[in-house]
Amino acid sequence: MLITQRLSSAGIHAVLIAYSLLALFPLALIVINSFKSKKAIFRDPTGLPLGDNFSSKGYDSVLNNSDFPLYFGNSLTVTCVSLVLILLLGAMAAHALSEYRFPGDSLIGLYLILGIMVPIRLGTVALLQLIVDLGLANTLTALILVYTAQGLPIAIFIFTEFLRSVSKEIKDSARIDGLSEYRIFFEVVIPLVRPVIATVAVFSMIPIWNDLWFPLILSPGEETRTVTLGVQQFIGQYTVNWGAVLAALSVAILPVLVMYIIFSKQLIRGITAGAVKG
Amino acid sequence: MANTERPTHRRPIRWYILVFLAPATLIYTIFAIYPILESLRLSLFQANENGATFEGLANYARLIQEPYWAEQFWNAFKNNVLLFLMHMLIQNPIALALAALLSVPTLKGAAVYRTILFLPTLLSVVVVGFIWQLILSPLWGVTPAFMNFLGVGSFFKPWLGLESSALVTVTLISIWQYVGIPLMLFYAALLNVPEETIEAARIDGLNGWWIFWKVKLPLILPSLGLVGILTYIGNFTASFDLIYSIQGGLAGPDYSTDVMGTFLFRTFFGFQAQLGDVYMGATVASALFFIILIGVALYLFGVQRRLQRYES
Amino acid sequence: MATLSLKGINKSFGSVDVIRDLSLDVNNGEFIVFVGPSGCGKSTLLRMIAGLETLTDGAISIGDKRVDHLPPANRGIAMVFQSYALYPHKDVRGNLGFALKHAGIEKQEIDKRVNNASEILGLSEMMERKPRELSGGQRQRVAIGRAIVREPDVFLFDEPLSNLDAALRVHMRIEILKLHQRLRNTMVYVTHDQIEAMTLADRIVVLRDGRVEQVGTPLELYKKPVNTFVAAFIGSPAMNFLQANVQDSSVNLEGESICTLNAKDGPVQLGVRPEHLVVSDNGPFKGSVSVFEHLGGESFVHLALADEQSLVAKLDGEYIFNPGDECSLAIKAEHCHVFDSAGRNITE
Amino acid sequence: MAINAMRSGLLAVGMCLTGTAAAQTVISIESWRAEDQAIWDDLILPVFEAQNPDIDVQFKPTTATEYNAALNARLAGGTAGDIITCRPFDNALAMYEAGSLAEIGSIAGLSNFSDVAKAAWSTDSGDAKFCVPMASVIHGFMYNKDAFAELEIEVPKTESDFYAVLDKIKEDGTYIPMAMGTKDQWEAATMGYTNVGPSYWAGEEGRLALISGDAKLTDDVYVQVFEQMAKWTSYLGNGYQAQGYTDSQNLFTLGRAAIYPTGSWEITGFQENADFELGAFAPPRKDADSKCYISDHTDIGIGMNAATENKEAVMKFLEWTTSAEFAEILTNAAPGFFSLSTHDIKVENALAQEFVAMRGECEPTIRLAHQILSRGEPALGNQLWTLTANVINGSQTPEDAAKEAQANLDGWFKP
Repeated sequence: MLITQRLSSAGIHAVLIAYSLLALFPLALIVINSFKSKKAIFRDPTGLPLGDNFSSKGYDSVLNNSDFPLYFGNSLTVTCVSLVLILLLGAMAAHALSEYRFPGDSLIGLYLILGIMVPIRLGTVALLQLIVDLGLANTLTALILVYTAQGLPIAIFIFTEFLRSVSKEIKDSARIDGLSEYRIFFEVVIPLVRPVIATVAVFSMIPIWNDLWFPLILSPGEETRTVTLGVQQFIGQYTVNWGAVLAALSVAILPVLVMYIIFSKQLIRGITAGAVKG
Repeated sequence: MANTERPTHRRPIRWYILVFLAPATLIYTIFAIYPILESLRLSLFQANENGATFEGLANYARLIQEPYWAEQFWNAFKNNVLLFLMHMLIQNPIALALAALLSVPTLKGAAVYRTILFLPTLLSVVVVGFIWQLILSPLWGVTPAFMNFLGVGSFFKPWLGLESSALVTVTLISIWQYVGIPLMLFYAALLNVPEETIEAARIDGLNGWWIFWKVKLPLILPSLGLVGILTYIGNFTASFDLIYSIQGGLAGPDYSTDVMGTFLFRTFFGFQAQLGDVYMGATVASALFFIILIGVALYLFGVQRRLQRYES
Repeated sequence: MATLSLKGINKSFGSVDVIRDLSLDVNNGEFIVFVGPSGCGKSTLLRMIAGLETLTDGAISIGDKRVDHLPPANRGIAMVFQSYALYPHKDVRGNLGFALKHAGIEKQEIDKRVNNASEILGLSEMMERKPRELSGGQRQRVAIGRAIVREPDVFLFDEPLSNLDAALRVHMRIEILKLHQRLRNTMVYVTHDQIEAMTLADRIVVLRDGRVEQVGTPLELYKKPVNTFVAAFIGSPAMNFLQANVQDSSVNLEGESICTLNAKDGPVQLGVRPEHLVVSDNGPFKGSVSVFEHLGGESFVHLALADEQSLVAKLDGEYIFNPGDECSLAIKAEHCHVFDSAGRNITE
Repeated sequence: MAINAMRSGLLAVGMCLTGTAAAQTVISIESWRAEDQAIWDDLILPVFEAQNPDIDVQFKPTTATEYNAALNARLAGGTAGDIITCRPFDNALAMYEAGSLAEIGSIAGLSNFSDVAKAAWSTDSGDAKFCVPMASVIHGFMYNKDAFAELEIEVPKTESDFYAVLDKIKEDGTYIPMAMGTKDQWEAATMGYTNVGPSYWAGEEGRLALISGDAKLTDDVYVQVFEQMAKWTSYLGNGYQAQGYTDSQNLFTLGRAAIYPTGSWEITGFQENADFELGAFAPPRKDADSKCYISDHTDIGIGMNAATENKEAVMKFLEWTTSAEFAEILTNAAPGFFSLSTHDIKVENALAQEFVAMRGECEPTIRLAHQILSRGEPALGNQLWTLTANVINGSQTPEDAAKEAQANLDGWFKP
């Protein structure tokens, strides 16, 4: 009932539809142009992929490239395993921080969320050295570990804020019911944090899925390429195969889009549940 | 009662706390903190014939004194500040306005709008950079045709290529992509404003507009603060990807879109003819770290405290 | 079914002492209530009995068994929490049976106990519902049911009714009372609400700043509070305290003698319960009515006394006053409480 | 200890997985030429592998813009490939001095290269050599033959011809005279400044004079080049300030621009995309009497990662890259990248032949800023990018730009 007195409901819809068009138009252009030849893209960027304009060459070069399923698999593996680790380890740490008082607890809490502020990219050289020393160069494990480290601070921050707002009595109740601290975490806390899992997942997933930097440095090998890195083969020094780039990236949007739609409802509920309050 | 009868009341060591904390702390320390600390350490060294020698804060002195470095540093810093201000003054008000509209309880299809408005956030910068360059290009006619259609074609300029407008244009693209995040946070905060408070305000005779300004806005101030600090951090860390993919490593024209991120990238890894310098790179990285730290500290100890008074 | 004994309990958080050298014996089947203002340590004490907090010093025994080093589940207790603490992801049946299932009790036995509890509490209709689909009172019932199925030696209640609205609170209070009469278990109940304490308790423990102020039956506390703190805490509306003087073994207010007291001359505090005051033309408490509240069967008169002290009286419903009316009240000497300057009850 | 044990354990596992590891040595090539993947995989490497069945060579390019950063990080981390494609002069020299590139002077086939070619990948004294010269690229102009025929214009030979042609195209209005933008900066510097510059500073003479300190960038001959750039502005397309390199390419191949200042490296891409006939001409000479100069830039070399564990196989491969066989495959598989060797190679591509023909008429030189002048900070190479773009954009006068470049160079460079 906020601005209804000023703007009729139709007015609100008009504004939202206008902004939605602004959000969708470039997206539509991406998809439209992914079905066109390079020449058609530039000759007529807004034209629909019909008649002469139509070309599935982009998709052909992506889908017929036998490596792309592998790249997709790699991206999915890295993203999913990292997500699970971020969610599990983040929730464990957040549980410890919000549930127990122990010496240095607030210091450790501060330490663990410090990473929100600093991009790990700043430490690339030392990180690569470390990965090599551990014998993890050119493995998906390297990426998973780095993304987990990168995603943990925000996850811990959101989970801790949320768990602090949840009544402690339920855990006490479980203790009286005879559950060990570990089982309390898995049987009581995990179901409790379910509303914010979506929030954490969406915030962590996007940068992992779209990252180009760490695959390039840590795991550029043929076997471990991710989609974003795989797309780079279409970007030459002087010639760029834009049709293929757009096709590959259009396809690459799908998994995140699906995950987002799955999480979307929970996302708002999670934020609303007090997870991300000041 | 004899003392000897009493068992000691010292609590047994609570290993489970360690078990819960250790995995996250270990991975985070090894793969995030250690590499960054290593960078901080490198900033105290300089390369010479026999490897590198400890130089204390000499690199920092160079960064802010030697004209070559200082010019780039302050230019990038200035652009970052501008970027931050523009995000605060454009992105966040747009996000707030959209969130306010979305949170109108009688609105139909809010979920659809929400999904659409968040979509750009899911995209990778490679494709965002490409598509906006295509749209704004003076050559391929998307924007010029649109503006001609509206009858304002003569106002078209190659915005991305002009020193006066490149930074603003990049900022607007960034806003287009990332407005979804503050939008979600504001939206959630607005949903949390109790209906009774609003009803009370209506009984006090406030209309919708004033209810928003006088009641809802103060109540969601904490999330305004959070969005502010997230904008601040993102402005220093995430701005790199977009600017690099649209304007390239030299952040043209004439460094007018250069930010700390692109400056750092060039310094650390080198760029074309420029050779990489890990030590100066580490110095820029550390300077960036301290700038972010100062901002966050100001937020935590100044802004947040004041804001939270509204919570109760 | 067991006794509960606390011996020399101490608890400190860092340098703050929350419980100081507290000892108490609770009889088998007794309903004991801890009351006190917030921060008095009553919840901490209950949580120590439950095993959720460690002791700094002292011993707790349930029956003959020393329990203070045992984990909560092995102490033979069950606890009902203020926020109900139901598992949101389990339905009512799942919530009721959770502890038993975890303890490895046979399914048949679990079903029997769960069904029994749900019958006692009238939950049978809603066994498949999730907690978020229940009303506050129903949730509280499930929480109590969860305690019942465990068949504990001692029930612990931590302000179980304070999240309910007034009508429901009265209703649930009676349910708990009935439950106690039916089960005859030892129950320890924490509240800051003196009405709950008075109505439920066999014995009340009044706590302040981690110390026991007084232990006794509700009537003992009402009639013989050891100090002004207990006197003020028990009874509603609260006892009036007036500055008075002892002169020649008589307690005087504005020159009029109220009762006798064998003490040396000097200032004392006179405690007068509102319900003991009666209208009397020549009563010693004279003043003008500042506020008059009529409740139908009874009424409250707020009186401004001549020496700027004020007084509340609970009168029969037949009296009607208007603000500004003059009024004088009297009290029987045996209803007077007299406290010394330190607050100790020195009534004879 | 533990780490080493783990590492050898993983190595062992890795060996088992590759299976044939015992029989074959696998070596990989780092490169920025992502678009050459097919050429290497299908044309070049099979020939070498057929002759050396015990060696498996893999071509692993990184996007050109990230190449230096990614390669340096991988070198530091020890995960870089065995063979490294070298950028010329200071960039590769720095890698050699940092110990990343090995000395490869022992390769016999190096005698197949001229001293000029080898200079790009040798220390200043010439004592140590760290990359085998591979290919050069020639700057020049490409034009739309159909458009020229339509407007009845001749290929320009001199500066005045050149502007006459441009004026004519502009007047006609069908075509944008010249496809070039300033958004990517390097385009302006490489396609403009470096392309026509040698005609003014007299090629090698002017370049070496800067290095020896006998000349300054503020001297007339260098300022003149900036002045030319300022003159170009009026022949560029609308909104050239926001026109990137890809835009320029498309503008030209879609037939909307008549002339494209560029170099031989575009041949493959343009011949694939353009529907019209392409021609090439050399940068115009100053006037009819003066000599003609081209930038025949030593662009790509190939060297050995000093940390490689397959030194023998790498050396074998590098030796092979000095052969006539390699030179021939490369020249004709990647037309426009001309072998730097002295082998007599027949260039088959007609457009490439036009570029090679320029070598006969004009004096060759290399890009102005690549040798020595980009060794300090700020590097002259990057300076020229920004300054050229500024001059064309009109935000700096040619004199200012020259002054700034020289001042910055003076900041660190001692001739």
